[in-house]
Amino acid sequence: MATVEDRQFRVEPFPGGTPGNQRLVEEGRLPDYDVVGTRPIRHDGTDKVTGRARYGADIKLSGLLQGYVLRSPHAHARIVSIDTSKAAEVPGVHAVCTNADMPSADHRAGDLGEGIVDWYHLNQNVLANDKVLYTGHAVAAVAADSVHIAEEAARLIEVEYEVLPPVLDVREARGADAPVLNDDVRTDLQPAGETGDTPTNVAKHFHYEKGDVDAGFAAAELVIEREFTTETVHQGYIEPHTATAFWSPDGKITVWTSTQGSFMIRMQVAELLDVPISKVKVVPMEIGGGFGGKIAVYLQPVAAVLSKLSGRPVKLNMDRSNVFDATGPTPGSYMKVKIGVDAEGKITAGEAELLFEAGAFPGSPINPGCMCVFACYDVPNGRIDGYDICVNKPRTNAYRAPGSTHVALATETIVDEICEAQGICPVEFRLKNAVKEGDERVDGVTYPPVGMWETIKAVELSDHWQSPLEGPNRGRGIASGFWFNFGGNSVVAATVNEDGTVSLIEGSTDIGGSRASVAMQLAEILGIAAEDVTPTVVDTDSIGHTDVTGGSRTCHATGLAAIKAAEDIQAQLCQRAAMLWDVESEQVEYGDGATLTGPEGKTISFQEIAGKLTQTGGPVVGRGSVNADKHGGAFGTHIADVEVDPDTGKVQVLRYTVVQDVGTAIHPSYVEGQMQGGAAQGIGWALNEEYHYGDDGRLHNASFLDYRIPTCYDLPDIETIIVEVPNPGHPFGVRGVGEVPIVPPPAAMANAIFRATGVRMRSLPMSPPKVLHELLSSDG
Amino acid sequence: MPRVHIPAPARDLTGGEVELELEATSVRRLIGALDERFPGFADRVLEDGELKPGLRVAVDGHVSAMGLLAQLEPGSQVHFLLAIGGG
Amino acid sequence: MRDFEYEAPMSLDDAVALLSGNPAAAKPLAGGTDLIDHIRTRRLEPDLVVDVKKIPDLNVLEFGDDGLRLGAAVPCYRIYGDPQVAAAYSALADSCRIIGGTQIQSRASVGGNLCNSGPAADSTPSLIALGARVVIAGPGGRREVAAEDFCTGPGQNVLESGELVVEIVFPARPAVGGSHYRRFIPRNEMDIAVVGVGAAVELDESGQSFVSARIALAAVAPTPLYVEAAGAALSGQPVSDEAIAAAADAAREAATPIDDMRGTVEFRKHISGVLTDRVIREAVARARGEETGYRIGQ
Amino acid sequence: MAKQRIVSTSINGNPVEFLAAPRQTLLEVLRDNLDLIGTKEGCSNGNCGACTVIFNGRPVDSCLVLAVEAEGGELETIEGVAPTDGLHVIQDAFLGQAALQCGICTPGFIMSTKALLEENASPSEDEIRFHLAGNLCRCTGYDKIVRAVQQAAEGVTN
Repeated sequence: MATVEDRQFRVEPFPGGTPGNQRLVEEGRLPDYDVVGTRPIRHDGTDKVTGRARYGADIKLSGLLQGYVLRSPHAHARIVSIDTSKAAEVPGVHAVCTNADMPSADHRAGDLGEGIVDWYHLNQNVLANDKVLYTGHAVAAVAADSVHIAEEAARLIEVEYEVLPPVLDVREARGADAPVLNDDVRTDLQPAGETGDTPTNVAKHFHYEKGDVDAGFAAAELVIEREFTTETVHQGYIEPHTATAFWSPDGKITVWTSTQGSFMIRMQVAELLDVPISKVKVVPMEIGGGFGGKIAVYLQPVAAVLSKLSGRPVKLNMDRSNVFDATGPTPGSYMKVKIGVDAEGKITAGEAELLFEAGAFPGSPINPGCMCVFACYDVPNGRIDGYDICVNKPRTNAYRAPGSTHVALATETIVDEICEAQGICPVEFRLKNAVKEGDERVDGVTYPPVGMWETIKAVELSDHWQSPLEGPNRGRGIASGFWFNFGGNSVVAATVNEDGTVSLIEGSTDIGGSRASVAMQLAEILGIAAEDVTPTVVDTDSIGHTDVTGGSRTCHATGLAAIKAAEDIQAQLCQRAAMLWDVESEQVEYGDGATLTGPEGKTISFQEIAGKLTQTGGPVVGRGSVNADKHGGAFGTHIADVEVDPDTGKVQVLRYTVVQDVGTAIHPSYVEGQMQGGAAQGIGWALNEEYHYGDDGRLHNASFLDYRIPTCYDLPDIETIIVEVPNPGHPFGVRGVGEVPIVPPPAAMANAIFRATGVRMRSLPMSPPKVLHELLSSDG
Repeated sequence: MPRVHIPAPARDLTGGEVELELEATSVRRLIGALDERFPGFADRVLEDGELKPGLRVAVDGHVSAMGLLAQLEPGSQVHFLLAIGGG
Repeated sequence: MRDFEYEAPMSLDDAVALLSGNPAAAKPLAGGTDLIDHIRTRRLEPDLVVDVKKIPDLNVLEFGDDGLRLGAAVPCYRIYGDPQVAAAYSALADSCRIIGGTQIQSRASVGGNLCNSGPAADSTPSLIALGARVVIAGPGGRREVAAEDFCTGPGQNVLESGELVVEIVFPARPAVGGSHYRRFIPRNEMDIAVVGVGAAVELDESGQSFVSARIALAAVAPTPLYVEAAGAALSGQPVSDEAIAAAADAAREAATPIDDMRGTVEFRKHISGVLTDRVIREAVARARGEETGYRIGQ
Repeated sequence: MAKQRIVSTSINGNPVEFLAAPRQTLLEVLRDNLDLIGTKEGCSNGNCGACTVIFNGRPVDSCLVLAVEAEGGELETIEGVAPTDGLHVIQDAFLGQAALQCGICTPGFIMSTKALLEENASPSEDEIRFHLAGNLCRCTGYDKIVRAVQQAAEGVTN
């Protein structure tokens, strides 16, 4: 078999896109599908462009009360007492609750599929009764006839605090003198290590080691070690968190909410309220963005408790400042990374020390950070230590490829420094060091077939890379990134309708077009049009357990479930045709063009047999249930052209290209959209996004005015090159797309800024004051 | 025989051994065999007879949905990993 | 949101009566883009909101040989949408184009921006540079103050209880004159000025020398800052790098910014000079009728 | 508590009277009193544009308008954009260009686009990006939104 280097590639427009939407094609290898790879109108699209789609806050119920959550003004304090009596007396108030109205929780670990949660910590995060650990930490809630009455009443709740000093920086928080946030936290050495015995803010220490690190560095011709910092950033979804709950007299709780995973909400609500999961029904509304931030519960259990106390349905909405103050941003970090290379530019060793903010309670994405830091390259010797450290900020949560963006800043800028020092082209260096099938990561896992090398090849062949960048103060940078993607539990049920269409129900909430990509996979198998499938996202009583829409798993795993459901339909229809023709079902084949063929040239179309279900045994329902474990990791490489204003330090993005291996693009428009959207978030993280805290631990920029996500006037067109190295674990080769594109931008931008100015930025965000400071320092 | 990768924090138990071949047909049996050879290993990965919360087993590079029940082939590669949450 | 009463008087006298009848707890509402948010977040706690948009006097937009009359409630879009105003008072139009986004500009008024009296207000430096005067009505009748004398501190101004701003009057522009406002923000739009600079210059007939100039800065002091010395550095000088640099130095010297999340002292001082330089050059180019390729945000 | 007022207005071409307390924003009244839930709340302080409606011909953030200010005014919301027999050319363009992912910002973008194209039927890309800067989208990176507005502009002009 020819080595990858001998294969012939070209970059060309991806059919149906704009000129900026391209793909890498290998000569002689083009996928051949009817539906996969086309761009149908998404099924939920009309509702969403006409305002008819119902999002979390859009639910209306008779007798609905509105609630308001009272939040801590302090970053760190012990709650001495809470007196709600005055609030309860306000006319129009129907219920007031505190943590005391929830069942008490103990320190047990709950497994949410993609991670674990300590139920006591979650209970305290939802409504604190012991300590408040960040400004905005919820302490009480009111339900009333209107949100205005609820707010006025909540202001009458008297909370006595014993204010404690806050700690906001990871390096300070792990020091011996730091105030300890949670006296139950001990350092847990993982994987498979021992647990410490003294109270600390350092909740976890991950340690990975491979080969002989010292020998690896000794063999290096060049060793570069650098320190990096990043600030806390938020996912910034446009829809604030919202939850509506009704606790029926029969003990059944119904929760209407916007979430990435209705079954995860069900599990958390059931556990926190100490009711069986069968008593909780979660109705997922349309979700206005999540990016990892809408998995944990905040308002849902509180709304349920208020409903129980009032006997009425209760709606709780966060406002934007609540979202910034008190949901789950992704951590700020401190990182020290060292890489050695030999004279030929091959990496000989890597070492990393990574400190991530957990926020108020343990649980930062430090472990994936550890596993991603050297994931793009063949690193023969490596040592990685990562620490999960509590600080007085909101409990952090996943944000798109959690942990990977941080570490890519470190690794990818050091790689760029190595290229500069050794006079190697950054593309050549990456082609030489890129991981391939069979390479082993520092954590010991060996790669199946992956497309890192192909993304670099696509960069090399791209118009962007081949077009010279001219002009003063301009520079071009590239950077790569990795994410594991995920499989997990998904269920699809698909009913064949008499008119030859299929109604598909699924448990995956649709954040970015997954109804379409799941329906398309079913349509491809059945040989029908995507438009002939009607996908619907249903509640937790109506379908089997389906994991979150996150981790780039939905198109892969729910897609697999849809494929299985389609195959189930095929098998059942073959039986029905056999009955019609009086032959054995083994003699019937479900062939191309949605046609069933039998002996002696008998044929019947899908449409025709769909009309004959009643007389052949009744309706046909295809069933697909998976716990997928053959997901394929994915790589992306981005090219950024920037211009830096030498007098202000302001960085403008001139041109930007996202190259990514997605396995197979089911709906290229939404694949491109994920690549573009992830890149835009990464550019925001790179340039301006950060939580600004005062020394007192108060967040100063809890608004979209001063938490500066990019506007459309800040960004150029974002070009895309889809690379399709199929995942052998999926019939169409789907890997997943959503996570990876946020990973490379900060490093790509930092490298571009260096090429424009000669200044290396090692601290995010690379905001004008910081860039200008470096420019002025380097001049003199 | 299946090969098991010993996580770095557990190499204190294995005397620095990184990779071992052990006779076992399932992950549960593999852990039993490891514990027999390196007493204390099971305590590092199990709690109440189940994998510790959040701990996962990867077989041949794929986190197995079956956990302790995952079947092993003679050439299987086994890793202990932590669950990874995506965005 | 806090409870309040609402009135929408049709006349100036009625508005003054309402405001002075409830001086501590009444607030005028023009565009509402600051006021409504401030009530929601409890930065302001009025019992009465007086909507002044229906008062004809506050909706005047009159351009003439002797200058410009701008009613206090005229929304931004009407200002930059008037070709004569935008050409003659281009600094004012520049300000109005960047206050919030399009939606905000449909409502927000220059009068409201002024009365909000934020140090970073985008239109106030333009008013100062263009030599505008603020016409105030109140229980004691009418009075006028110069734009640079209006603000007295962050969120504070010369308005006495019961008074409101009726209009802002601008002198006629010189034959060879140009003006410009720009701000430095981290994004290209939708931000609060880290530093803002407004400048109006008058050149001689040849376009080669400054006759006079007025320069004002935002976000570098407790109030919008009129920097007389910067204008003085230009007046009577040939248009030259040296003169412009001297004005920029004067602006940098005059700036007394604070460290906050939007910028450091070091950064704001530096940017004050950089922006003053750029703004003067743009104003000069406009006075000469030259194209510069200026793009908002850069 | 302040007395509720009767507000007479026109919404999407139909005369509408509603009761509103002075402290209720137009956004709140549209959504809670009038069931026009297509107008979305993203930030409630005029920084995201999700609640954009057209008020007397101008795009405004309805979170920064008091409902009582609508007295005698004309409002257009996302619910009134599509003709009875199909979709508006802007809505078609957003669908065709896949210019939405989660869709929560989409009504606001469509209202702002409508206002833009009524004022300037053939905007440049720079003009589109500048005009829409008051509408935040966190999913798309804006590229496909800009394409959709360009496609809609062609549809409006042709």
